Amino acid sequence: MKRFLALFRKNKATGKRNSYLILGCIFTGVILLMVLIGIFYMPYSPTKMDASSKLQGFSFRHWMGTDHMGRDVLSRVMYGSRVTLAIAASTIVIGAGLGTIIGALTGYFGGIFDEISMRIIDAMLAFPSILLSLVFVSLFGTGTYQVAVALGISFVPSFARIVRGEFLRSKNMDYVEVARLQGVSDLRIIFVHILPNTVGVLMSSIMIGFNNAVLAEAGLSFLGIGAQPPYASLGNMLSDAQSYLFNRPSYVISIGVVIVIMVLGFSFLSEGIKRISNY
Amino acid sequence: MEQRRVIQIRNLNVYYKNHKKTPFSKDRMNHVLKGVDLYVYEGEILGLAGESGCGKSTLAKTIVGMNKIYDGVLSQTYSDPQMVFQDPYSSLNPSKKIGWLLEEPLKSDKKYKWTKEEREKRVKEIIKAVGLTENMLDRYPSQLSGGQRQRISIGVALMRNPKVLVADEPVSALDVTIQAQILELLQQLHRDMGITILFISHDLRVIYQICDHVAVMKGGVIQEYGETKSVYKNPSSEYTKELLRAAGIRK
Amino acid sequence: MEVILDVTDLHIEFHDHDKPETVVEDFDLMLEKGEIVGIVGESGSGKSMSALAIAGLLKRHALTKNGRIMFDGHDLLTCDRKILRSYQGDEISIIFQEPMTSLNPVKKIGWQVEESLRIHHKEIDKATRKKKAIEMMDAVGLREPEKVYDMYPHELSGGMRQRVMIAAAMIAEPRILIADEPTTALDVTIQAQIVDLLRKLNREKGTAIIFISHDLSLIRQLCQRVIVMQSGNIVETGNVEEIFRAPKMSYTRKLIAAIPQIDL
Amino acid sequence: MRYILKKVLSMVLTLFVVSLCVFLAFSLIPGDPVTRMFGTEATPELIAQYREKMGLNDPLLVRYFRWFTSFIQGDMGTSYDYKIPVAGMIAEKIPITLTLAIMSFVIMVLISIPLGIYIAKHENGIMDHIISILNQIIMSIPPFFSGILITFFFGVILRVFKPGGFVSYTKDFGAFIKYLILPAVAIALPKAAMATKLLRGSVIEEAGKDYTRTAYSRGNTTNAVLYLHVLKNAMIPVVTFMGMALADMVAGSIVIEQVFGIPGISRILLTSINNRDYPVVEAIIMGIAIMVLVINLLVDIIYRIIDPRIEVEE
Repeated sequence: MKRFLALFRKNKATGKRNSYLILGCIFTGVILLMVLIGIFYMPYSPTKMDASSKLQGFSFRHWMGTDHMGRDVLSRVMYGSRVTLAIAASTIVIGAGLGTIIGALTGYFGGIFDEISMRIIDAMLAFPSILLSLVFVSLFGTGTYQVAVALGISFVPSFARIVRGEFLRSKNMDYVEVARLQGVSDLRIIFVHILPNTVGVLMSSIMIGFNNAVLAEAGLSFLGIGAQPPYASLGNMLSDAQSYLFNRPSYVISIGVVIVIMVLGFSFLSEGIKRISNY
Repeated sequence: MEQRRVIQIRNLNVYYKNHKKTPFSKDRMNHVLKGVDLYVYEGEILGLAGESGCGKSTLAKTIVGMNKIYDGVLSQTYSDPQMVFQDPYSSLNPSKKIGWLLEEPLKSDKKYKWTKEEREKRVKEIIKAVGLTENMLDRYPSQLSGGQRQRISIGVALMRNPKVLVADEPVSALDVTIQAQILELLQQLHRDMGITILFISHDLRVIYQICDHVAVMKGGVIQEYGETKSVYKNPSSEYTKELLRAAGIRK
Repeated sequence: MEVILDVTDLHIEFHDHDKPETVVEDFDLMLEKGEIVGIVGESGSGKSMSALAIAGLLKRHALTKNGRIMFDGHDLLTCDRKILRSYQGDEISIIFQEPMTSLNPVKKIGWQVEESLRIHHKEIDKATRKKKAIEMMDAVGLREPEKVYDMYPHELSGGMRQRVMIAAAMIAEPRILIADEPTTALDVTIQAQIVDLLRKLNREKGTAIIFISHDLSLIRQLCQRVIVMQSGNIVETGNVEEIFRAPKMSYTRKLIAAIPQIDL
Repeated sequence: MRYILKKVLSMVLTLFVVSLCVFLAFSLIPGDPVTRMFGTEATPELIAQYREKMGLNDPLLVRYFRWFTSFIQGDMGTSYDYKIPVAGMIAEKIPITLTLAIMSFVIMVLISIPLGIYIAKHENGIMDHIISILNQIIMSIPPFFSGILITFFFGVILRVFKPGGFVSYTKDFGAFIKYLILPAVAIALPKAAMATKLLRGSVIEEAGKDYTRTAYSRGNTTNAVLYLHVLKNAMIPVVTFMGMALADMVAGSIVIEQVFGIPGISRILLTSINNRDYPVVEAIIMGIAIMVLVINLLVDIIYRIIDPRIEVEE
């Protein structure tokens, strides 16, 4: 615990503070806190319309104002962030999970299975990620779960590639040869000997991947694919709000800022973690 | 006394796939070992000398069974030969503690099921045998010096009490004074445990110091074999002469 | 004899960790014209740091340097960078341990060999430059120099790359060549050839050589004088044969003892 | 030459796999295309008749080869909804999307290369810190939000830009380009930030390598070392990234076209995804995949020019 707190203080030797880590914790903390509170308590129901109070600005009653149907924006943001985070998290679980297993097995064993799966992965990587998820969405249909699965699958190739690369590099390292010589089974070599050594690379790609997932989900729901009205994720709300850019710019900007803080928080956090060793 | 041959190699040929293959060329195989004949006698240290690319590491890998595709005869009296590698930095898994690394060969021992107590006892025995103390067991490889790591690598190889040890350039990556200590350790283990060692090196001086017999290899062929002292005194092949000259041993 | 390089009280200290770390302390070296001096020591002895300091290659931040490195009336530690640069490659050259990484992978061999001429002798035209480069490559024993001229580093073997490094270092006929473990990464027979080549260049061109190695027996083959270093300090210095015969310090004795003795 | 040949072959192979995957994916999803075409008017006889006519009763692979050969001949099928050839529908939209992507690419290159070199050269300087933080922020703004911010700033506050005032390239090419500048900036900004960061890191890494020390030892100035030695090596990963970025920009313009009301392929793509108008979706996906693969091929060729180490290897 003491060592953990020391990460936030000034380094005695260099006199520098890991400001990326601090900002990352603050931003991520704010978003997580908002989502957590939202699970137990929201000021208004996110779907309750009120024709008498449309497009109001910031006020004490509605901290972030109201939208074009008179719904409370703060409550909707609380709900929308939850949806966005949940989709991003399941994307990473599917993408990194499957990707790691495929990458580890193909990288370690090689052979015909490797050739085939690499061809398919190359073909998938030939598509920009947003297009790939659009393809899957058009196959599975629109909706929250469909988008989560579509994004998850479209993230598999890049994780598989990274992990496969690590395994290709590791599988001929001396320590693996030593283990093989001792008769350690292949699966144990893969998951007990080699995998822990890829954790660094894997963690940083998960951090980056999580950000990409948030951005991709926001992009898809901005295009109207994903969570369906009246429930909405952040991208969806932004798309709605764009129409009222001239009437109430603060509506659009406040939602955009929430997305930016969410992404920025994670990217500062990952940058900060990367820098821990340097401070 | 007629000494027993623990490894007999006759007419051993190994081909490697050429990784730089081009779609239109036919020559896809590299002939790495070309009809190697070699005997290793029980309880000796046999030196295998040669420059990079001569096939000495391939021979080592074939003997310990890491290279399963070969033709020719390779018969061994004892199963489960172990190997020590050149680079003490890459031969220990960086994410595991020393104690774990030493214990692993016992967990995967197919001949005997070691209990936890037995494993711990053996780990302590070996760490002492390679000249280190028990407080090393809780450390990671990155916290050790090159010489200490090489001691651990030797320890890992010795855990299951092998009769044959193949050491592939075990001191080449070390500083000279450390080199001397590791050589001393190998000689001591050889004496105390009666292990047969195949010692591979490019350094003819080191081979002279610890080996009973020496085989000189070039281009996948054993150029010369004999008792170390007599080979150094009266080398018969041109290549051995050149090597000795380059090392400053012969004028 | 004429002294061409005079290093006195060289002191190098690193500052990139919590505590400042002294890597070289009180290093002295007097180099005479055309001689070969060896510096021997294990890793961390400061031998490479001293060499880099003489070649003017230590970075300017995160470390302090004290003492004097006098060459041609200038102190290379404190003089203007312009003056230092005018010597680098022209009067003082250096070759390194790893011929694999010391050459620029994306530039042709010829371009790299000629570089010092291009920088320091702008009066030489392109055709002459190429002619000189090919002559030099021939002199260091590269076969078919015209062909090698248009090749890239990855197409050459380790020994050939080290020859290219030497050709590039020698092309402007410097007064001093610093060889920082030039043979450590090479096979023994190639090693012997490179040592022969250095001896030949020293004899024919009169270039003084500072030869750095961890291998005392190699230094014995090439050098007249040797400096023994351990953890940043000079332990012993003197004639190689005398040191072999009667080492004064215990560390030198240990180093000599670590060389396996051959008594044929 | 053999290298290029090999890369072309590999591209064709990948294209083949891509087309097979796309075709299979869209053939195997539930729902009968004929029923989908006629909607409620479909009668069993009509369905049977059209199935026969469209060759839907043939084996999958036969249908694939028929689809693939007609596709490369320019016949991409007929839209279910509009009942017109797909090729014609997307042919007039592609120049818009492609222009937008190329403009974004140029903007990215113009910003990131000088900036990356500058901050690498002044590593840990004040500008390095400011730009690094700015980069991190810009990378976190999704392009559609920066598009909205740009519209707001230039359209609502400065009034120099008329949102929705798109001019077709057939009418006035100059006005067309002018309208696309701001959308292109919105697409380019995050990519430029990433490229700057990558180039900075790459230059710093290369500057620490042994050959840089060799270059200094021959009396090169810092600038000579940077421009003659380091830069070409440092560009190798950046070229790869920029190739990927160009491919992403083609796809990224889909979102930005929505924001700025640009009638590129995005509108047709989204409508057809929502309406399950599969021939259109297939054609657009294949079209983008071909563009991406051609870009990859170009990157591989440039790569080969920069880095002589790349041989024909497997």
